[in-house]
Amino acid sequence: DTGFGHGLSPDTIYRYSRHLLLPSFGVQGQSNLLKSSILVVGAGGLGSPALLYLAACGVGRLGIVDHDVVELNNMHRQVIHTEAFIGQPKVKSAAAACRSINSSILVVEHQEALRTYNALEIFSQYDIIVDATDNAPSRYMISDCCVLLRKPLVSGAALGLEGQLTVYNYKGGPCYRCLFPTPPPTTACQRCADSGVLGVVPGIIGCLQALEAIKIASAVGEPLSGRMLLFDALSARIRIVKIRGRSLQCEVCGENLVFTQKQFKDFDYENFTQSPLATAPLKLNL
Amino acid sequence: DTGFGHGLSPDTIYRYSRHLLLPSFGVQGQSNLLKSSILVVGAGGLGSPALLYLAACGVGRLGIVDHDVVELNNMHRQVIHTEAFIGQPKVKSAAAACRSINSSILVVEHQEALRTYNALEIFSQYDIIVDATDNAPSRYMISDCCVLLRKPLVSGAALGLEGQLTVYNYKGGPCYRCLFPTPPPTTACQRCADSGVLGVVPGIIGCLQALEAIKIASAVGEPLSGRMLLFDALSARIRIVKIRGRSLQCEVCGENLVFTQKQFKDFDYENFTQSPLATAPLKLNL
Amino acid sequence: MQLTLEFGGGLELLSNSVKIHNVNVELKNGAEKLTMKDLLAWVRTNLIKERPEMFMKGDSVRPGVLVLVNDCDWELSGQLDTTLEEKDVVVFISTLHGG
Amino acid sequence: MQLTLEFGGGLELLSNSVKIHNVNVELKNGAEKLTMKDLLAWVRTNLIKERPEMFMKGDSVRPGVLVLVNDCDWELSGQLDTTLEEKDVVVFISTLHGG
Ligand SMILES: [Zn+2]
Ligand SMILES: [Zn+2]
Repeated sequence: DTGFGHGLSPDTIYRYSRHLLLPSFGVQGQSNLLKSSILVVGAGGLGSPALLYLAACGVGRLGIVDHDVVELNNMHRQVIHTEAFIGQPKVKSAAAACRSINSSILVVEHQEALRTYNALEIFSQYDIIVDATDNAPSRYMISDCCVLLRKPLVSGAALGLEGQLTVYNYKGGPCYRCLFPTPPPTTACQRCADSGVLGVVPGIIGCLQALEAIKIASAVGEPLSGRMLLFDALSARIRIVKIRGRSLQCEVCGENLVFTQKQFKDFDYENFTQSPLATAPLKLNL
Repeated sequence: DTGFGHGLSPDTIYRYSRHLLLPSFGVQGQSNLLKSSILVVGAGGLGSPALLYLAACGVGRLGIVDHDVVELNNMHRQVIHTEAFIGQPKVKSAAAACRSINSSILVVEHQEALRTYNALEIFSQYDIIVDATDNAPSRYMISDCCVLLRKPLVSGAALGLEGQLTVYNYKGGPCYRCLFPTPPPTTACQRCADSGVLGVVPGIIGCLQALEAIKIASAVGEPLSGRMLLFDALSARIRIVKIRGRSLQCEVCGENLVFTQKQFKDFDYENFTQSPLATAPLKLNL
Repeated sequence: MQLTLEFGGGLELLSNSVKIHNVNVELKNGAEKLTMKDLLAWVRTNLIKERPEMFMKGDSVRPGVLVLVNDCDWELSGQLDTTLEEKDVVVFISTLHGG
Repeated sequence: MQLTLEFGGGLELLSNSVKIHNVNVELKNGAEKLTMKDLLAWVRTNLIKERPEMFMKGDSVRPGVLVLVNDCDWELSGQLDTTLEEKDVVVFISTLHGG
């Protein structure tokens, strides 16, 4: 029997043999992965390792949204991009890398900025969303869109020598706004471009995002929902803490479900967070 | 001043600008990295992300030892290799990938099996050793060689859905034999080829190995010495535990320093562990 | 009362870049217990060296700061009314947005 | 005595693939304390369902198994003589070699 009754081709069996050998993952887990679709928003520091591992593991349809181009000062952490792609769209570069390690999956390029006018349409094509962006308004917009479309959201962040990871909107768990109903003051919203990041820190968080997405897609293991991982690279300390559940008062996912797709499309996330959706240019004032 | 007094070229400053912006890393940390040399033993599941991030971050001289060739059933986790390199040496493939993301560092290819007759000579060319191998005799051999040459050893392992990480032989800390003076029974020594591994698990551990190597090379932060990280992917649980210190009775690093380079060269690690240094072919008996 | 206070996500910059503080917080005269509200006031007075508006808003923490008492979100233990006990570990961490 | 026992690195396969066991271990008649030596004998009898030689060797664990009492290597607390207390967490983990 070449497919163990699951219709896997001999090449597929050979490629994923180490997954198939895992009793707790096995043919069922791999079949689930092959049938799943995952969207990674952002092909930067977090998106690079997340995309590499999601492509390698056999996610059937892998989408990438980004509107940036590859720059030399990305290369210290965005390991999916090669120097040959400097000046070219990150989506194109990342998709080429994904295809070069796994030609048997479908990689979909969304070479555009994610905004309220296209987010619903793009997200609706995928089972799971991975937030690999670098700014506060995008994080609110992505979470709200996931709530509206009932998609689980794997959210990672990294800055300096620290990282954070959790899964939102998964099986009755909290959304981003349940935790952060009010945006922080803009002075607290540093991003990588402003204040630096040790390249391997988003590497670690991005890999952990891939793992959480794989667990949800394959229906294996306990996703990090209702819990948050806090990583401190300098001291090599990791905490996994228990966080609040869904809030009945949440303005987006709470009891009074008044937040509509129309409202989403009209919502001004930049004004809400007082922070821009597009990356600011680097200022190096050492 | 283009180099902040540290002789960094404008291109270097631009490439690593996010590192330079980090107050706790900065120009000094980056300068230390650029002057350092790191050897990664094994360009497989652990070595892939470790090499990508060590190349990207600007380790001045990066060595790779491996004697395997790239196979299709590696691709689910060994994300440094592309399908185009199937059948070619992993060292060649991994070195090409490292150079493509950072042409400004020196990548050294050691396309040979690591054995007692060449280990001392290869290791002596590097400041820090990263153990990214997949078998027990290699782990004893690499640790013993690091003790003889007084090199810190960043040791990672992954199997199934679990991973482990620690730093050996660092500033008076324990070596591998201090923890494991007697090899385990061979029936307990499963390796990836025998029993499967979820691809992203070595991804996470390999990234963490890169981080520990970067911390040692840049002299920033507290390396994971005298502590061990235990990772369980399925339940998303991570423990960092305190482990024993250097053992005075250790046969290699203990008080009675009787273990010589001559003895190392003559030591039969396969016989000691009753386990082969070369990877066994895959047996898929589902 | 012996407590361990930790600051992360950039909040450590407000207290001389020190992340972990082992502190001894005295109960106020006549008080029988120490609550998170009391602790925040104590932290504001004793540890925050600059830009207190980056740490607090009103008598609570500013938006975007998670508070964890013994690795558990303070929303689950009563927020400002949470009663602290000897050797508790309280973490203040700012949410990150970078990537 | 209430204890949490965890098995990892493949050792869980010896106890029906269950990683975490919340157990109640009775002190032996006349005994005043429970040591790791007692606990190992108890585990051997009550939890290990197959291939006991993969868990123990003599009256200790086999080579390649790390034992952690409250996240601390048992070599630091007296190995077999370590005295256990109520609610202690004991981890048995086999070292991994894969990559
Ligand atoms: Zn909500
Ligand atoms: Zn030793």
